[in-house]
Amino acid sequence: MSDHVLSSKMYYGIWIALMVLTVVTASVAFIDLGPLNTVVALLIATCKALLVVLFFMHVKYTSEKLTKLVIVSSLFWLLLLLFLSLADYSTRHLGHG
Amino acid sequence: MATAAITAEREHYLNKEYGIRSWLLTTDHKRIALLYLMSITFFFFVGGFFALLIRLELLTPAGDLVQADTYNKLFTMHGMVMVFFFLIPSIPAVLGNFLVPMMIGAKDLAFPRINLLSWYLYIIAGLMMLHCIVTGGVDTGWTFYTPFSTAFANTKVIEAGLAIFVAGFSSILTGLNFVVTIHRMRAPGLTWSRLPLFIWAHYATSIIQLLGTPVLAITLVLVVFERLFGLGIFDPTRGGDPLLFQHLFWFYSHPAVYIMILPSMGVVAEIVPCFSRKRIFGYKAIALSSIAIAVFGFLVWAHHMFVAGISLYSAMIFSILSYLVAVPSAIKVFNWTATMYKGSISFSTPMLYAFGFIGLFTMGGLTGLFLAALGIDVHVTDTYFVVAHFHYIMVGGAVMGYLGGMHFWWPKISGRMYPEAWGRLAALIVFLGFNLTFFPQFVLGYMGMPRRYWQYPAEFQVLNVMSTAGSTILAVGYILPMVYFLWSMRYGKIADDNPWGAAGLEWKTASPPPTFNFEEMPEVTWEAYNYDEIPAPVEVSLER
Amino acid sequence: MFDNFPLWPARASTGAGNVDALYVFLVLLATFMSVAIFIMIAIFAIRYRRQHNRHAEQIEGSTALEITWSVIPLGIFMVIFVWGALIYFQERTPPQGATEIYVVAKQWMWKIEHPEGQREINELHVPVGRDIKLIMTSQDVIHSFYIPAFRIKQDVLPGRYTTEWFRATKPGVYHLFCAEYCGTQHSGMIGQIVVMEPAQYQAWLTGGAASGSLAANGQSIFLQLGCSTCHRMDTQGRGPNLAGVFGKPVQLEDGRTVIADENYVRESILSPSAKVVSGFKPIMPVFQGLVSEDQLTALVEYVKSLSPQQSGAAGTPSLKPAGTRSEKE
Amino acid sequence: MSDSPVVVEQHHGPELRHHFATVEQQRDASSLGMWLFLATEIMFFGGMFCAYLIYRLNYYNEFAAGSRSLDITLGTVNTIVLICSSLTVALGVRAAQMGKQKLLVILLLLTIVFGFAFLGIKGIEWYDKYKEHHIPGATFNADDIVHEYPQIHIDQSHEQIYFSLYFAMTGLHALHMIIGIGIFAFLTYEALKGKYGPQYNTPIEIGGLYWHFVDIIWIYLFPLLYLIDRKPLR
Repeated sequence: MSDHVLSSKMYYGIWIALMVLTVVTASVAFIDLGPLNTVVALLIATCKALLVVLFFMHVKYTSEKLTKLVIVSSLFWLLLLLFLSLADYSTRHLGHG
Repeated sequence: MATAAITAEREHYLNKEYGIRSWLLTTDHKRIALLYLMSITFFFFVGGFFALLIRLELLTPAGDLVQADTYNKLFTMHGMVMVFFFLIPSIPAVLGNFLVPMMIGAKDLAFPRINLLSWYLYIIAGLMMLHCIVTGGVDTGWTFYTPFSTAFANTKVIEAGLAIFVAGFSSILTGLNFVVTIHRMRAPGLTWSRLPLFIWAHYATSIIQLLGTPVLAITLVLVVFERLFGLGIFDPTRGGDPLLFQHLFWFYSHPAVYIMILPSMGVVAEIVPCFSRKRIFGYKAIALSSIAIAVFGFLVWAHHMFVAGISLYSAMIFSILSYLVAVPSAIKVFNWTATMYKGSISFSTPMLYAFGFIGLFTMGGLTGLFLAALGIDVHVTDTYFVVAHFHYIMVGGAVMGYLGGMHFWWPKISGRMYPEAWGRLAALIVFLGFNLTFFPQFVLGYMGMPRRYWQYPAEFQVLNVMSTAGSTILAVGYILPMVYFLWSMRYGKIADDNPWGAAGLEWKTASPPPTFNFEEMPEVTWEAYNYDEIPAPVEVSLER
Repeated sequence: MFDNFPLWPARASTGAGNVDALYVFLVLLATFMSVAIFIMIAIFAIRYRRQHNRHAEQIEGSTALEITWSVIPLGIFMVIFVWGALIYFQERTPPQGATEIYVVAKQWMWKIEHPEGQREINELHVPVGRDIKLIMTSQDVIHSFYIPAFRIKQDVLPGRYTTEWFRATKPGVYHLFCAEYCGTQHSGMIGQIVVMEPAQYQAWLTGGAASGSLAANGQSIFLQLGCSTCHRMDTQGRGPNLAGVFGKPVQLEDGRTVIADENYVRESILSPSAKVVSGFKPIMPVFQGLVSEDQLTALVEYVKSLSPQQSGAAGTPSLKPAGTRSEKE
Repeated sequence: MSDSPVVVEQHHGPELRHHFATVEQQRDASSLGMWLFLATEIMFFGGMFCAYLIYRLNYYNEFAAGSRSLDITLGTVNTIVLICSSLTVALGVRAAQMGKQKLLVILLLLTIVFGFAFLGIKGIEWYDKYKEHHIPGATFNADDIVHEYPQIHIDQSHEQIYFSLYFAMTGLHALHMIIGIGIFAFLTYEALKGKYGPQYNTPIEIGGLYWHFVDIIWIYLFPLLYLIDRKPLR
């Protein structure tokens, strides 16, 4: 696992990146990008989440494949829930009451 | 528990410490397994009592034994108690708890204190459920369908929901413990391809517990919030969609069926090779099919909703996916059967239960094909056909496997043999009673008798009488083992360390095992189910 | 009431035969498979029972065999899927020109309204040989309209319409059950489907004390509630002219297009601002809680009657353009 | 437990539990356990994300208007507070690894302070909602929102669904924060006793994983709840 200690500079770097992204996402929301607003907001959120997972939670530095497997499979299951539910909701208007 | 006669020579987990504290504060997985055994047995008989009352009410077409409201509470609490307080913890929390560390050559589960915590959570949940039952009960059906449960039922929905929430927490912690233990605590040399199939089955089960249960938890939380604060997420009068509740509910509750049946399949995969003296046929296929069932099981939930008002197209998607999950189940059945080919087959009690399991699970699985077929499902869903189908899976499958496993490992757990003749008799009674109870319900269902009916048209009576008659036989079949298991703890023959000549690490230690399972930590150099290398034992005699 | 064979439900609709055919196929298949497995187990158990002079022969597995018994079932499963899906598609696609009957469910009774104005409770009279489409909604919890003799069932939901259809083939009296648990008297929420010869049915229709057709009822409610002050039969009204609207695509304020089907009309009455027609202001008052399900049914039927060519053939669903949302609730 | 017949007390600290062979095995097990727990947490919040997704697609106007009625300044500040707390947690793990006991305690305390700050700000926001009658239930009233945006069509009951999800999501997130503060209070107590150092810091590490996870949930809740539609109205 994360036996080697990471430098504190890197932690500050990640922190600054997270702060900047927060300000960016709050400001971009006021610009009209059409449907892209949602996309951008979620992309930035995902970038922030990735930074936290990879660096603060040390996933980038772990030799353990299992941790990554756990993360990926839980996200996969979440997407199963979302997409298969949407499969119903997005096709209901096609009729057949 | 154990008597002084045998404890003089050897110390083991049962006689190491005495007193109530040594049990209630234990972190020994074997003792926790016994705590679970006692608590789930209690709930099994509570649920069974409700079942008998239901069957008695249905003896006549008129609603004459109990009031309609009482009847509704009976089937609701029968479902909740049996599903959440018996079936889901049954094999994992009792046999799994006892055996998983031993089968992989570990001293204990990875988190012994969390293991104890999960038993306490179960007990808290159980007490909440009991309190709910004695102070008025709940009448929503175990499915909690909205808006009935949120806006119309005036029974103890919140309490029942919270009880199941807590029980779910307990189930999650058990699953988490198993996954970590299986990954991190295996004995040297015990590679994944050498793991007993019981372990594979529990691994798959744990995946479902970990990823499915939280969705049920949040769904119940939302139902509780809706009742307490009037949120309106599932309330159609305020723009909510009651079908969203059903989607979220079945996302857990369909895979939950596999939480019940997969461990049972694991038990059968241990019993069949042992009593056939054979390596298991197609180890890899059975192992991977457990994982496949765990994954595919999450893709099929809306087949419970074909007439609920979901879109035509999503119904078709879920129907075709439902057939995918049938394939790994079919593989298992064929491979177990093939394992017996050219074996040396013994008719000991555990094997009789395994026969029963294979037969009844096959019928339950095949009638599942009916329900996944859209056109048939429209007619038979919400009728007794469904009731019969899931009892074939959950009682014919899961409970048969559980009883088979209890007999198979009882010598290891208690250090005593149960009376073999009584064991075989009970297995036969359970099999006959079960079929008499539930087979007529398939016919009733196709004739159109809806489920959860307190009174019914007269032409359904003959079949209902058969079913009720069967249920009393079934009750005898379930009480018998409890009686002779208790009897055997004092009077049973002392068991050898390995009375069945079985493979597997749990048989390489003493019966009952010492507190840390092994006197010497094992190292595995052999493949699983090496029955070609183990001599068959002398047949257990039928005396007594 | 029932056939002589008491273990089989009556078969009294055009669709029932199809369901029975697949069911019989599945019963044969399941019996064959179960018996095959049982016989195999029995043969192995007896032929290879434990004897002192014989040892087990070790067989590790056979990939060819395992693939065979995975692929063949999968093939059979796909046949069942297609067969079942075809029946389901048919069951959920009401034919053009079906007679539309409204069903309102409540704890614990079925209220039924014929287009001619006849009202029934827990009874539904229909003629033989005519396509009947049921348009159903619930006032409280989820119910399910189940006619075993027709092999059809559909949950009845609060807050929206669901439909099912049938064509009866045999006169008689058949069970109507509520199949979705709905509270104390769930098992009492039953009734009868009375299938009659067309002539008798006509007599029954005229014999009853009909209070004007459903659409006419709707019209009087329409006037009573003052809808007609805005929804005028010309282009001068503050609301859209409703003539000829039903079943057609409607352009909305926010650019979307929806089909004006039963659920859209229903939603537009209860929650008018949700989908405002392009070019109009959201000034219509909300009628949620002000009109009963019965009145709502009549209003929908009235709006429908303003589009004669659409009436009785409401919105052939498969023709609806993609990308619209009409069943919001 | 310590008087087990098989385990000869090996030369390891008291933190190694009897049933593990090595400290590494124990730490790997704990870490995997926490990751699996986080996986269940994803599915727990996942149920609400699913409800959110479906209602947002159907009731976009109400969701956008509800989102506008939230205080974006407080929301952003709260995001920043949580990010800062994540930094102190990450630095805390590092301090433990390096054996800097004092620094560790300070960083843990800072984390707790940030945690309370977040909850305080959240409380202010909820109180505002209470004053505006935007709490779902009998007293819910969104007239102000309806009047504020005459140009879009807002259904009060659909607006209530937005606020139902808002309170369910932020409420359960806040509950996780409270549990996190409890965990960190315990860790601080243990750290004060000097329990953690380069040899043994697993509790700090897995406690940190939990805290970061709660932070990530907020990272998603912030745009999903506050930033649905902030652009100028047409």
